[in-house]
Amino acid sequence: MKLIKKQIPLAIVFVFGVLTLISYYIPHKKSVDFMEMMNKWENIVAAFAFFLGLISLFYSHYSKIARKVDGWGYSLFVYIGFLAMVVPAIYCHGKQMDAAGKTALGWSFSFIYNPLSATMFAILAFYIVSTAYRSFRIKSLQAFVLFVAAFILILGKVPLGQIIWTSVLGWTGAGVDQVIDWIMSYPAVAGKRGIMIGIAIGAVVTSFKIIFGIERQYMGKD
Amino acid sequence: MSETWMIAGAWIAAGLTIFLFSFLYKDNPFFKIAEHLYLGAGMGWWFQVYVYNILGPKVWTPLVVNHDWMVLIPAVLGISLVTQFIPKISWISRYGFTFLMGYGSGLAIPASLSTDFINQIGGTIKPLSMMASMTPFAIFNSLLIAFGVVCVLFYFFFSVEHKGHVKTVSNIGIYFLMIYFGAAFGNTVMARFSLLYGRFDDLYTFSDKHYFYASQLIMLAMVVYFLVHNFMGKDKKEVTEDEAAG
Amino acid sequence: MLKEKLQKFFKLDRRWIFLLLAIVLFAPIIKPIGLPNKTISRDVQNAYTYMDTLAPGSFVLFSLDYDPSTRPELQPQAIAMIRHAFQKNLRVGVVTYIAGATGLIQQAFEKVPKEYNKVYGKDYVIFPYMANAVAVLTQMSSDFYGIYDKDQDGTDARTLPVMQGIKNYKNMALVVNITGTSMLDIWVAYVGDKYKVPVIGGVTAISQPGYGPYLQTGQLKGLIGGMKGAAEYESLIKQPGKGTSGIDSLNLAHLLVLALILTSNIILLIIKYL
Amino acid sequence: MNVMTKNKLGFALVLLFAAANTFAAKPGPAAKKATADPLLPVAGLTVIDMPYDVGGTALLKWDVRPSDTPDVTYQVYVSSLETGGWIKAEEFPADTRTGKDIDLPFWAWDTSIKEHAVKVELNNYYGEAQSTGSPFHFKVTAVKGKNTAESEVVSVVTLSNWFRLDRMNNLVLLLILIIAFFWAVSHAKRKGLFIRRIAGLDAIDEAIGRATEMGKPIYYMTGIGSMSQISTIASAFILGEVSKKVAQYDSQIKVPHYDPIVMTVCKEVVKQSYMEAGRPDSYRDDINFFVSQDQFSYAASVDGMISREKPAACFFMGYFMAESLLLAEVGATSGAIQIAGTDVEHQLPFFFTACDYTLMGEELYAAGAYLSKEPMLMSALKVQDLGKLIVMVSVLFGIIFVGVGAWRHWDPFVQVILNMFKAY
Repeated sequence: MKLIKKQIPLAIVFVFGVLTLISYYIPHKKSVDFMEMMNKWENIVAAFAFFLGLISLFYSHYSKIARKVDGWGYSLFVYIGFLAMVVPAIYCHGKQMDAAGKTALGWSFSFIYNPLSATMFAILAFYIVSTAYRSFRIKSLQAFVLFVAAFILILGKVPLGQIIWTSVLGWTGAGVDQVIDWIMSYPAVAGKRGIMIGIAIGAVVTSFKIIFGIERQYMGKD
Repeated sequence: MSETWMIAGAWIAAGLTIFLFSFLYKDNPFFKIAEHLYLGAGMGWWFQVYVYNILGPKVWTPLVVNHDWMVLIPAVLGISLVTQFIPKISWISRYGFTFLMGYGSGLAIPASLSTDFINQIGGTIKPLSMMASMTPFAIFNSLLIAFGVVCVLFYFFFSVEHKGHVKTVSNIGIYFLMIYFGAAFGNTVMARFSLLYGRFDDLYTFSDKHYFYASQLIMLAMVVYFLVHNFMGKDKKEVTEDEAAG
Repeated sequence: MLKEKLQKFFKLDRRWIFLLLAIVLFAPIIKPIGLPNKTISRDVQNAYTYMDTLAPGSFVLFSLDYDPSTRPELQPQAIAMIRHAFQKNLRVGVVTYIAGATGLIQQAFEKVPKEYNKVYGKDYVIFPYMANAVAVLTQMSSDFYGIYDKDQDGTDARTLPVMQGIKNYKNMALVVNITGTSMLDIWVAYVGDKYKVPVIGGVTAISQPGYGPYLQTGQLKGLIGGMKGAAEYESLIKQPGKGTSGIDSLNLAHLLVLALILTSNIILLIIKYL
Repeated sequence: MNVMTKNKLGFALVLLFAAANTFAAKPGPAAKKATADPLLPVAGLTVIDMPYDVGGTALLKWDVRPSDTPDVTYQVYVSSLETGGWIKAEEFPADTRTGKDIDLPFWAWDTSIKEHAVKVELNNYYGEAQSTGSPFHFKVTAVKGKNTAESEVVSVVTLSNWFRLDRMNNLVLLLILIIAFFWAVSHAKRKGLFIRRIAGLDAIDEAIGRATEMGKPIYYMTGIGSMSQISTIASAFILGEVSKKVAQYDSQIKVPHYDPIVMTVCKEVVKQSYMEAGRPDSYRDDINFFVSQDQFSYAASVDGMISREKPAACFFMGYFMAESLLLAEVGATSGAIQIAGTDVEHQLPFFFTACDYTLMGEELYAAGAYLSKEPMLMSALKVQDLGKLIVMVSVLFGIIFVGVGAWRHWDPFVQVILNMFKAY
């Protein structure tokens, strides 16, 4: 029992990990085909996993409705939203456009899904301002550096800011464009590169731990 | 697409947009409706993407039309995940996700080594290969990057206690991180504002007479709702206001 | 007393900030203010000049590859450039490799051609969305109609007056690619360099700095970056549009952020040292 | 390594020419004699299979001559037929495209400027299937004004190769790290392992304590990554340690998920933690629950939950994109202690400004070792430090060597260093 519950899954990790790893160094057609297949397999597994999520979602909102918990009425909208996308999709076979223009799915996309996601994304604009108001306070030298970098970048991005820079700091001879360019291509790159190298090495070691089965907490016990 | 549908669409889009924005003021039933609708619509959207782009062409067609039985392997691995719902045999789902983890780890190793490791070292030292034709300022800049990278890496040293010189160097590293964070933050502001501008522009479009003043009317309805709500629940108001203000 | 008041301002209900931001972003949409714009940047000027000096009747291929998420920045650029092309009586063909762009292209061509009395099929043509851009771009180098045998309405593309004499890239005077993805790199690498077709790009403000090298080497004839670039182009063709009102909004919003973080720091100083 | 490569190349050449000689015997069309300036056909034309690739690409080489001026153009023709069927594949000025222009490192390629080197990708002209494994013929024409001079015809069969010699630097680095890894893991000892303080992780206790005191839940977000992403794996590990503590304190934790597979894994992880903490009775299956697999609807729903429930603490560990600030700002306003950690470097600024503690990049991966103090994981951290040391040393010496080399114009030496630190 332990074999099929634990050893085989660990073997799967090891085999697929090593095969994927070595095919990076093998240019042969066989290895290219293998990677293509793995890619496809991953897509397919993920697609099935999506149903796992869908069932969980439906089940949890169904039980809210069935048990009539507080605000169960809202759960109905989950189903309405789902049908509003899926029914048109089935009706026009997943195509957003046809010869006559927008299909029903295209309509659902541009008047339901897109406003919702674009608005959620746009709310970030509000949050970025309130975060800036709260956290760009110069309480230490480090906070000062953070503040200055952000301030210059925000100032220099718009024409009005550039005009302000020229009239206040024009005598330095450095345009705000040049300053931004310098920050983005030197000190900021150093910071980013340091993080990236650290991440790369951390990712490699973590992957070793997974492939060689040293870290296996994710499998649970028994 | 007929005109009626366009106008209906405008009303729905304007409504959903304003409902979501109302969360900025405070949580309210309209936001909850939009939120739940979005939950369903989001899953619905991806449902049709998966069905028409993956399950159709990559599973159904190969299996039924081309009899490519290899596809059964990932399909079975995928289905194994669903055993999660039956606690007794939920361990079967391990077959599915261990495959993904193995594949992901195998992919991550060489990719991280090449792009984020070797190439980043190369990128740091390469500018100096122009040494002969560089201005002193350019040399300084290249050295600054190298110095910064080393300092930041010192900050990430785990098995060495950060005191004495190590502490000094890793502190300098923190300053480079701060510059990066500040710059990256400032650099994103414009893109986010543009997005918001886009939403407002849409609302403005929908406020046209052609759409029967969709934006204004919905906006007005929301304001009336909040006024009435505040007026009716005067006693409860204190609490919610304070909490929302945070 | 003052300190207490300031403390209170410090913990300002953030919803006031939200309201302010909404006002400064929304007001210019209703009534563009026309805040002073700095001088036209070199890359936008180059793009304008290149298009402006094309002979009337030249064929310009627009590859409009952006979806609703980058629309606010890129649609104004596209509209300004299309207007310019129509002003100069150039022939316009539109292709796209992003599925989400089709609706936006439709939107752009609903109004603009009418302003210049341009007729579909004679002065401009829109081709349907194609997946797999690299393959399509390579294919087009030998035979344009091998890929696009029909336009978006299903009409045989060869018979359209606008396509007369166009067989491949050699017959095109210019490619304009406006995109929020890496499509511009693909156009430059697979078409611009290989077949010596001039390429002009339009990109978001965030990705703009990355194209510096292409401009230096002349692989790009010009570049329009973000809302600012769109506003500059609009001022060049003397047709203020969404870019101009957009840059007003952005100007004000950025200043608002700066004012807010400055105030919060000044208050911090006063509380600390007074 | 250089010698080995040359041998390999030589071997390939011998093999190919055995096949090619049959065609080489056939003389190419005689060059038209130019009246004034004699334009000679190219000399020393050879063609081989392009090494280290999947196939379908041929590599032509011929000698660089003094007469290769910009006004001379070379045209490369390819054909799959024994006679005729020529297609023009390349055309370029004669003073360009030498061995230097092919982007391969010194250990895999002879970057000689004494030879022209041109790659011809056959699948641009012939089908994918045909371009590997069947014979192709090539000729090169020199063109100057109206004069042309055609070379003899050479032939090759392209192959699918078995090793990316150009990626040797990557492989060597990988092997060093694997050896170090196994050495570290097998020498893991309980004693004498030090790990520096990570403030964000020390705050976990504080956060859980606060939640227990206030009787409010803890929210733990695993991000929008899939289970194959390293940050998600690290996040699942931290979740294990956090939920162990939550179980001990008898506090409450909620884990809303974006990816169903991550949810599956996290259920196992949390269940085991509750068992290890000796509280299997407090474990409920709905600790982990699925929200949505759509980025922003996930953010909208979780925002709604946070603003309604006002959790005492929020954890954001894993892979995050634009929703980072959407979630963290709502958490901050609702008064939660927030601890974030991600390896998406461009989202770090937002977590850093909106959260109380932020694990930056690699710190997220180290968290597992830090929290569990398990010797094996702790010694794996040493490998990470070794990697950073390699970078520091490489950067230091790289800069000195390249700087001095470039200053003194030792070009080949500089190229050697640069090749070593370039990914192919």
